Amino acid sequence: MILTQFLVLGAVLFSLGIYGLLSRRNAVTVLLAVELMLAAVNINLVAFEAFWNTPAAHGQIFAIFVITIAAAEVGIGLAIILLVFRNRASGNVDELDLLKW
Amino acid sequence: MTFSDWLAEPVNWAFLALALPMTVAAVRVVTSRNVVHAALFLVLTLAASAGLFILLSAEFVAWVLVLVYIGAVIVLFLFGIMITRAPIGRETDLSHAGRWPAALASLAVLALTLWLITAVSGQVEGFDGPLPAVGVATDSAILGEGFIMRYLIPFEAVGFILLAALIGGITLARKDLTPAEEEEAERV
Amino acid sequence: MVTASAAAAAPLFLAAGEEHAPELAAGGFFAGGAWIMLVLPFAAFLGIVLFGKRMRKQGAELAVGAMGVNLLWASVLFVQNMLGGIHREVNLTIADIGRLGGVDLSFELGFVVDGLSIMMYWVVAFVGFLVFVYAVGYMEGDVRVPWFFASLSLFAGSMLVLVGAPNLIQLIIGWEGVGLASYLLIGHYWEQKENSDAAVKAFLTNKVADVGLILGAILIGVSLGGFRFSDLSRAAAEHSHALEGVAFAGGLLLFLGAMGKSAQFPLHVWLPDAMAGPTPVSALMHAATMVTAGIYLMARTFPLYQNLAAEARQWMIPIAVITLFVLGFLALTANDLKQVLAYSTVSQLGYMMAAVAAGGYTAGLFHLFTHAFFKALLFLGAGSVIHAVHSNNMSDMGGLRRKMPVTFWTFVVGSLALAGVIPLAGFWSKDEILATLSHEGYTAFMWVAVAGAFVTAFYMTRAVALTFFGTYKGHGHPHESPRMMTGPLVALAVPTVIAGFFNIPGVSWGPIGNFTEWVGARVVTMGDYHPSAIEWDLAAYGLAAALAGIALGWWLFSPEAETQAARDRLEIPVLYPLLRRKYYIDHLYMHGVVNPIKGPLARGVDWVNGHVIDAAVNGVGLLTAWLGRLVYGRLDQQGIDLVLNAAAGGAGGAGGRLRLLQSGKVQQYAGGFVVGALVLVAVLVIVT
Amino acid sequence: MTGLVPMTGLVFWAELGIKMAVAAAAVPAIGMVIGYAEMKLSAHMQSRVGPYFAGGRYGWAQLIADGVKFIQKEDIIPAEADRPVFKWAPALVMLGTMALLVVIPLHPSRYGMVRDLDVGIFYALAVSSVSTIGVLMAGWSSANKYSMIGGLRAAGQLIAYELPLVLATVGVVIQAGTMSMQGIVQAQVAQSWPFMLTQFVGLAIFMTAALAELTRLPFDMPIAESELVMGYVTEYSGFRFLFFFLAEFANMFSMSAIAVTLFLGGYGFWGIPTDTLLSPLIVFAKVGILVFIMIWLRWTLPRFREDQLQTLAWKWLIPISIVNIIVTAVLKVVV
Repeated sequence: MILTQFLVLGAVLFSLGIYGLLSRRNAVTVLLAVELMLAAVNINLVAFEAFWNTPAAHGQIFAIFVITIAAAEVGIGLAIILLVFRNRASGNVDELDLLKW
Repeated sequence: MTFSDWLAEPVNWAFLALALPMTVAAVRVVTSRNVVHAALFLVLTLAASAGLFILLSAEFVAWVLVLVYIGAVIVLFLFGIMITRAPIGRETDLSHAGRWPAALASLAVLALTLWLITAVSGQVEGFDGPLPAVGVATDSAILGEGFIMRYLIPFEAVGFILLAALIGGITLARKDLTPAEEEEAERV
Repeated sequence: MVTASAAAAAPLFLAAGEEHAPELAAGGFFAGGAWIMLVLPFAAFLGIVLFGKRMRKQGAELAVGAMGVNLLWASVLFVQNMLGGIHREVNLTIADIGRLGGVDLSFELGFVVDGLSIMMYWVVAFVGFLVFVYAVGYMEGDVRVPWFFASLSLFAGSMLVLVGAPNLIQLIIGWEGVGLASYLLIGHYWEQKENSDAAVKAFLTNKVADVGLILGAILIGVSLGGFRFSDLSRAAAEHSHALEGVAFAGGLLLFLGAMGKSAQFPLHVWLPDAMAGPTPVSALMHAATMVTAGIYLMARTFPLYQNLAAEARQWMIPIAVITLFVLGFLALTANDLKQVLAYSTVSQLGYMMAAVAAGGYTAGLFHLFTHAFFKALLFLGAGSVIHAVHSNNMSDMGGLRRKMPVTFWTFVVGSLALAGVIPLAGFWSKDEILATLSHEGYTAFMWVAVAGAFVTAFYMTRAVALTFFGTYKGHGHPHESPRMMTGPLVALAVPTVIAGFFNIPGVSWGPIGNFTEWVGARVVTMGDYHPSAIEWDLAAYGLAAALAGIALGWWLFSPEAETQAARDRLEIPVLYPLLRRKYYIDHLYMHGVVNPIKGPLARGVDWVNGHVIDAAVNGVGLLTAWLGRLVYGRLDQQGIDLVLNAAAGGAGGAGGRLRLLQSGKVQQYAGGFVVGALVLVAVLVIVT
Repeated sequence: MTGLVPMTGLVFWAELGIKMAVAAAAVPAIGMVIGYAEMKLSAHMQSRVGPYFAGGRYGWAQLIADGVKFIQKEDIIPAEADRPVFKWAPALVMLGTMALLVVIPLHPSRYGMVRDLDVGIFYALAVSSVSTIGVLMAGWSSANKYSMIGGLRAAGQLIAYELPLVLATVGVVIQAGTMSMQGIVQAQVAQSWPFMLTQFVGLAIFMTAALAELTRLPFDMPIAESELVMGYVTEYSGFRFLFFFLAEFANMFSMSAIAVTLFLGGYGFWGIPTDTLLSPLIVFAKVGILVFIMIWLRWTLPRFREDQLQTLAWKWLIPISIVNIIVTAVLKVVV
């Protein structure tokens, strides 16, 4: 195994995540795409950790941080979506344009 | 290293066996017409990435991923989907008209990243060599020490963020009761 | 990193002028497990906070139970220490503080078991236990009972942490814990403004003193290289060079801390106001916890004062004597029964402080010991009376001796002990203080102390007469308190009678020794003065003063005299208003500290505002107006307007187009973000 | 230090494959034994006889007959159901169950368990959470209100009780100083008393949470017959139902086995050397006790209300288990 294969895989996943982030209408699916991007980042972090092989395993520690923050982000994100859905009976991001000038 | 050399290594078959379904599942996450299916494909993607972590000897991270993501985050997603709307069958309008610019942007990101990888690969020593750390699982004690010694402050900060998220989630999602309903709730 | 250095300190003795240091044992299981006493009240606190509301007695069981265990534990230690001195010290290094003043300091927790701390453990546990039991009856049906008992446990626990502290840092932790708990308890009935004011007053007054304590701790810690009392004592006993320079300053700063907690003049103002809390709190605060903390600190650091900080003692004795005499007078005019007792506490604290400052370590502690019993007794008795008549004012009382016999008799015993009548506990301890003052050459102060004894006896007689004799002037039908409350009274009356016999000068009780030997078990011997035989002449002066006070009080406030008339007879023109207004000290603080901020300072600021700033502003204004006219006429109308109109038109047109970008759609923004990031990365790559 | 990583060499894979096959085969066997025990025990607790005729005596073959019956039955999929999700849900539940079995130590040798992982207990908790997804999938895809509500209830319940389940094990991990299952058992064997004595709070919380994770009475709101027909399994029949059925009983076994490993000393027992063939029997005996208690509770206690269930988890079990962790950690440092 070499580093490049993981980096390429991460890049592909990250691009797919960006595509989903920009193209999906449903807010939940947008969040799913964000999770995809975070997964790509985690793969990169762990792969780099395996590459540099630091004794303190910084890459893995950061991957765990990312996972934790992602959990918090999903919690808040879903709460917001729930609130929006309750108020507007729609979970589509492109209909949420109250801030439009 | 040529591609056939690479393929001769059995561990790379394992990698392919994980990475190819993973990519397919990731594509389905962002293109599936059904929200629940998208979430379930994300489960597949994450399970495969947990497998990759095990290949990379990051066993603890792999199980954290399973426990936190598959065990909790995705369940939360499904929960959220089912509470907001859970139509069975396909939805026609999951992606909107902006999908072509979005595809363009993501392709640009992909191109830039791949170009960066190739550009850097020549400059870093051992970039094309086998990964040194693979073969011995990282001792979880090292991670534990990392968390409470060197990364203590980020660790506490993350704990604080989780707390804030907890409170925020409750505050956002709870329904404001009318006075009559509140009375009702108190009586129960 | 936590490293345990939990070894029993071998009997480390340095001859501080004395050759025969007693052999001290490390103590057995009970000494090693003394930390349990420190932890139990906190466990009770947590338990009550979490589950108190659901328990039958609202959590009181937990508080009483924890205190009961502590009492048993402390009693075993007490007996062990009687039979042979114990010394053990355990330190756990919790964290490194870092380099301060050229030495590495660390934060340690632990506990110390020696003569002094065992005595304090026992007093806190004994008085605490009885007060807790009493409070179960007293607080029945009150508001927030669980929280009350939780705070009470916190109070006792913090005091034990303070008493058990082997170093200054832990002492400060306990010290602040005591302050916090007292704040909570004094303000227990916070619905009334004056109660929460009293709590704030107590807290703030103590904070002033705490500054001294903390500065002193830092000073001593830095110069000594550590905060441990044992090191401090040893260094002081050796006349350590490191300490010589800072002894005076450090000693005075620590004394400042002690002044706050032990209510020495002029920081005594919080203590009488602290009556706002429920009576059991007052009993605990005045007898075993809180106010004894300052005396304890002085006793713990006694070698410093004894050997190095002699100049500091010259400052301490006058303050203590002022406290004991001048503030005792305030009790004469107080109408509130608890306030009488509060001023008597202040006065008695003055005695203790005077003794310790004069070099009478044993005498001060012995008075602390006996005072704890009879002051707790008096407060609980007062609480019993208040519980019966629903008023704090003695003008609502009178004639209660037949209605509440148990309370009456125990209160009289307590009063006589406080007045110093032979053979009750107060007589012996006060006598030792007089002997110490006399021996150390403070003859004038000794006479003041004798006069103080007269005052004490007088106001206590007054309180007893007004409360229990004459005719009842309140409303309703008072009756004796429940057994839950009279039980502790009787239990406290016993040591009030007999505690004095444990330290009759020159008398030693076979294998168990006497009080002097019990508190003598310390890391270094104290070398203080204590009389070797009863000094009958001094004892006679003290006793005569006390009897004279009682006689005068009885004459003035005899049962036939109605209270108001009796008080009127006492209203000496200048003195009476002075005392009624507490020497105007509260006024002084109000007008001397608070009003300079409110009044003159505000006026000063106003003047500056009106004259300096306004003038400047007006000047600038005038200048600007002139400039404005110039600019408007010449530049604006003729030149700028043209440019501006063009710019505005352009901005309007551009805005009209640009606003299309603000679609409100989050994904378009995200797309912009992605493209922006791409461009940035590309630029970065190209540049590098 | 062990890991999944050094997987080179055919022997390794062959051994692993055989062990996995044994674990997979164990699921139906365990399911049948426990299922039969439940039938008989519940019958006796209600003064009935229970299965009687099948197999001659005591109705011992009842479950086999039931199994054959289930497999023969037509596999009905509702017309409105989301077919792939509906089909995969039981498999996922079963996967979580089987994956749990591989880390239960029966014997100190390397043949005593499939793999001894450095983070064994963590792995067990992680994979046990996978079944949650299966339950949600089943509930959602059935196109049935009852199933849907059952699935939602299950998700809420499983997330809520996942936390005390994980937190309750932390005390043991702190005390043993390792997360390896073998290591935890060895720690108990070495000190010659099980962690049950010090971690009794943890054991109580763990078993309560395990009952809830299994959605068994008194925590069976997701499949409450009187309210939701059968919750998320309403629409299942035939061998897919059998999967759910077996998974529940096999999960009872594996949860109890984990509790035995963590709290009851695993294969250790006073006076009996740990490396004999008795070791697995000791584990099974201890598991049997816990399983019996679970069955007993099921036929004794009434069902909780949904809000009481959440209250129990969030307001009681989680705070208590956190306090337990703090106390254990403090004692570990101090003592």
